[in-house]
Amino acid sequence: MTGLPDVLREHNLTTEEYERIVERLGRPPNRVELGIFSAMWSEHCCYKSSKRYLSTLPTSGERVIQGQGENAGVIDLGDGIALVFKIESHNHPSFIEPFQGAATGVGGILRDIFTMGARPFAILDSLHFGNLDEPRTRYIMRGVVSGISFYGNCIGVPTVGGQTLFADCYSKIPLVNVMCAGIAGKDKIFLGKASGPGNVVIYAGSRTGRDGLHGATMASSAFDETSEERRPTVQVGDPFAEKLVMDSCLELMQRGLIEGIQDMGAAGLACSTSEMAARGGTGIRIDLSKVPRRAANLTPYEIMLSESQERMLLVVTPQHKEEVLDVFSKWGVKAVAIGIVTGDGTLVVDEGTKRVAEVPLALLIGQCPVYDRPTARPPSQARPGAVERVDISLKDAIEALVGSPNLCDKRWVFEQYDHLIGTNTVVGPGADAAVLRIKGTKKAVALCLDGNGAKAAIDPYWAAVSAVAESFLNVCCTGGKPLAITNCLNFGNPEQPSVMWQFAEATRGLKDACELLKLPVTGGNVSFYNETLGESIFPTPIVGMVGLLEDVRLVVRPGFKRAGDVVLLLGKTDPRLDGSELAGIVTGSRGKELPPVDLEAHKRLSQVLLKLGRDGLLQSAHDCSEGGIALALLKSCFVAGDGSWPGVTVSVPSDVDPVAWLFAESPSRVIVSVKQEDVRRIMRYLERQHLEHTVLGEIGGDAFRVKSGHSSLFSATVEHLWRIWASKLEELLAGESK
Amino acid sequence: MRRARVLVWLKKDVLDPQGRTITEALHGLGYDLVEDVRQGKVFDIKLDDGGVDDEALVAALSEMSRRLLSNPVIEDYSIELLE
Amino acid sequence: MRRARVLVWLKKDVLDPQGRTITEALHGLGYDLVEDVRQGKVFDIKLDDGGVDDEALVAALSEMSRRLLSNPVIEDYSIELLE
Amino acid sequence: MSVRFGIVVFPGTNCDLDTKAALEASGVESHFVWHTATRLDGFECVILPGGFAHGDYLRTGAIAAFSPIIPALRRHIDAGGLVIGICNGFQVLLEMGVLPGAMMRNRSLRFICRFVHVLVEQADTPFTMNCTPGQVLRMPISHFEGNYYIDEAGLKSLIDNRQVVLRYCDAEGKCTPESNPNGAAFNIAGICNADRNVFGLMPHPERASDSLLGSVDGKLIFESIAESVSGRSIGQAG
Ligand SMILES: Nc1ncnc2c1ncn2[C@@H]1O[C@H](COP(=O)(O)OP(=O)(O)O)[C@@H](O)[C@H]1O
Ligand SMILES: [Mg+2]
Repeated sequence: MTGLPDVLREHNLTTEEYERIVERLGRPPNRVELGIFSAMWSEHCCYKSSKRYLSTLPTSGERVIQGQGENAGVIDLGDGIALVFKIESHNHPSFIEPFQGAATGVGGILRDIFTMGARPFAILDSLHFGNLDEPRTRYIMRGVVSGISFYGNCIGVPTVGGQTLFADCYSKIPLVNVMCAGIAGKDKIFLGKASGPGNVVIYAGSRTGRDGLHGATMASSAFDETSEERRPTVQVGDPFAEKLVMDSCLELMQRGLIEGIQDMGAAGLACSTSEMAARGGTGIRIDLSKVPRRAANLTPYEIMLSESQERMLLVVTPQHKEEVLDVFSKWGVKAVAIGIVTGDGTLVVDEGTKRVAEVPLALLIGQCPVYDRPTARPPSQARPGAVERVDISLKDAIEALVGSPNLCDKRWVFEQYDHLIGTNTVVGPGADAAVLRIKGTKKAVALCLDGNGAKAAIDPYWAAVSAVAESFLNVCCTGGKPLAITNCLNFGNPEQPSVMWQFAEATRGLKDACELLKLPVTGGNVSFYNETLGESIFPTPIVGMVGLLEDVRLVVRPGFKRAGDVVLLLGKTDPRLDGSELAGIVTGSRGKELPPVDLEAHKRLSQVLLKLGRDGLLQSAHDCSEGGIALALLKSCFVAGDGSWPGVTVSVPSDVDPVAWLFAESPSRVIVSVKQEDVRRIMRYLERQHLEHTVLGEIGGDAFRVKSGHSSLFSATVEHLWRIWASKLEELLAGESK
Repeated sequence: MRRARVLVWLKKDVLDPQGRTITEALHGLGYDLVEDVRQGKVFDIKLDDGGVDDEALVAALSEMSRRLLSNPVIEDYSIELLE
Repeated sequence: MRRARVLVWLKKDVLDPQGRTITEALHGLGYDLVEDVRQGKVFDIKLDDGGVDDEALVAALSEMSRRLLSNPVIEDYSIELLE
Repeated sequence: MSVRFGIVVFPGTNCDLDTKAALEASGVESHFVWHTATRLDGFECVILPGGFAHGDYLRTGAIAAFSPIIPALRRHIDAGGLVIGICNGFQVLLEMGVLPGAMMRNRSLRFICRFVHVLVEQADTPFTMNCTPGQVLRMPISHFEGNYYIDEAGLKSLIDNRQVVLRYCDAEGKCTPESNPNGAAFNIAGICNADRNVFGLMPHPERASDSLLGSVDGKLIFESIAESVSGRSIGQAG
């Protein structure tokens, strides 16, 4: 017999939390109940450390149909169309089993989207890995990418964008954040509510096994030597099953047969039943003996907490029950009635005639603990200071950055993703933001993911502001008007004051940036405890932005188009290398300060960019971010065509250090190319708008040339640089397969 | 020269969507006598053992199976020396 | 209740890119005693034979293997009754 | 005569909606047929679209090749009706034995999604009659198993009978090893049967049927079929 302390440790509950349960319940919980509390009161499910910060984020806006609190956010795109979107992390499962962890991460976020009544139409992924010199990192990366590829490709949703970054701190725990967006009828949104006492509760999808027991609690504690043993049975993704579940659910919604619906994700049945009843202000009673099973001798505890994939919980009226079951059977999806909605505010779990759990929802959902954890600025961050001069030749700097893992071509990743299925992908991976048209309208949606942990490690506040600002600009570069964000906050152990300080700073940055740019935050996800053996990851806030193009024909792309076009830089360059990729690569340190973002100037730049795009004056637009002007120019050359590379000649102002000027990462800058004949008109407009701008040079030839006055500082064919850029990742990933 | 065979299977409690789908397909073809199918991987390995004894060979094969041929998190393996 | 095992291999003259990659990876890990690896599929099948004799069982299994479990254009199969 | 296409949908098929949309853009009427149907009457052309029928478990196309619809498909073929299998549909036709050869994993052992160029080797099929021989088309591929295998005798007979319809090539139309994305024998991207009424190809013409998406070359294929059936020009190329 194990003692109470062991039981609590196993369930990741504190003594105070346990005492609260006993007191409010009026008796000690039985083991099934304890399991349910453990899952629902885990960090992963109840946001106990983050809630007070998340509640500060702006959530309203004229286009918001559904803000935080549901399975996904919903915004209005006009014409009766709504966009449903959300991001999820699957970091811990991807560490344990990269392929299945990432695959089931995709499966989970897809369910969050179609459960709202939307057909998923795009996936984006933000991936962070350790150093590719380590075999284990290569193994994890290969597994994660093929897992996402396997699931997304099979179910038939295009993966259209994302980011792939590397830093040593992610070698113990990779970050796998997946965002999904779907399209729904504005008045056909379904919610995760169990309404109407007397309604029937239906379980649909795969059978229940022992998969992922304790997944939610695992994602709510750090890894240590004993994690190996606490490892849950790994969940295996079955995208084929999910496609049938998705298609059948969408048909049921189309036919108006559903009252409420939610996927079974983290904490499975325990979470979906109690959350649905709590949102509906009702109660719920289920009978576990009706639950379809895959494994023999499952206990009630295991059935309630299993995280078997590809399962949904539905609430339907008794009149519709048979019709609903018929639709599932046509699609070959297992579905059974397992309970009813009650009016008594209680979650009741029976197994046949035996009662196995009975918990008031007001306690389980309404009174889960919320913490105001201590914060403390880490001493290393107390004294900011600028990066010293970076000593490197222009040629070495260019070649180093073009071939650096963070900046090189990510084709090795995204060519494994079907990014074209759906025949909506107007701009796919490799651009600032992906653009997908909405069939039957003139509109298109722009989507992107952004965030930089290495910068957040220097200053979480300004890194969060930058992530919002940069994704905002990415969307504007395509001609899209930014509408809203979702976000995924990946942090270390919140019980450490320094981590909590990072979290507080990052959310403050998100809040300030979103308020000023008038962006509602319609949802997101927090992933704490990204830590192994006491080593935390960089604080890594990731922003998922969605925007709208009213006329898809006016889409702007990042690639240079035509010899003779003039290249302009919009925005102001502060030639300091603080926080820059170049400083990181050359000196091993990005310094202790980030360039701040002037959000007012940022807004002005975005408005100018959108106006130029609407007037059809932009041949190309690409924002300046990691790698500064140099990399932005090169990427516009690299992605220009299919096997042909236009050159460009640029002039560096005579009064600056060329390396610092070309590689500084000051925010709020965009490189555009325009037709010769439009230059004067555009310049006049920019002057009227008081927007700082520089003529950089002209497209032509086949080389990337940098001049200062009449002297040439650098010249190489674009094709030569492209080869370094395009082959780097494949080279780094070569080697034994595990 | 020796030959060895390594079989790799999903662990018992891990979902095997392939096996399930194949079972259903066989039923669809009328093979009702089939109760269940599990699909695994098999590797036939030619070895130049340089005179090592069986025990050492199996040890090497176990190591390969653990490190490369199987994924110990979700799979089990078994080894057989063929000749 | 009976159990049978079906092994499916690429035909000898069909290039097996997976086997080659695994051989190279094993060499990369230092297992120089490995000369060659071929990867195949294995199916373990539980059967409710309803008292049919072995010959009939093997006949049924051959038919399943030919029709579904293997693709005769590129693959060969073999059958083993396990118990 | 109005042309009607049937689009067969297996559980796991996922290019059915895209295919229908592309046909609509070419002015062709089409209808979905669920795999449990047993008749294909009234369709001049039947499309087996791309996707992952039955999850591609076991082997691509293997389980779909035994669907209830398959006998009707064979009757349609025997009666001279047209059939086009795109990507997964091509794999199903190979598993059915209607087209020779088999699909193996891509040489790189990775899934590949990208635009490629293919050379039209045969323009005298109902599927390519609007192309010119030697024309280079740009269309996307998106598959894990597109590495076409056939033994030497089989390949010779394909070539002799002019059944190799599309081959992977570079932008200039040269069929080089570098322009072969998946290791397919003889750079084969698409073949037809000896009677020239069944066509299988790995590239996705439905994804190259709108200039907004980067290519309209795929329309040539749908319009060829429609025209060869109806004997008149429909839709607008380009
Ligand atoms: N970083 C965040 N910013 C804003 N809202 C968040 C954030 N993290 C989580 N939320 C919101 O909290 C709620 C619960 O999220 P979550 O438990 O991840 O949803 P589920 O697991 O059901 O998909 C959601 O409405 C989600 O949008
Ligand atoms: Mg959810």
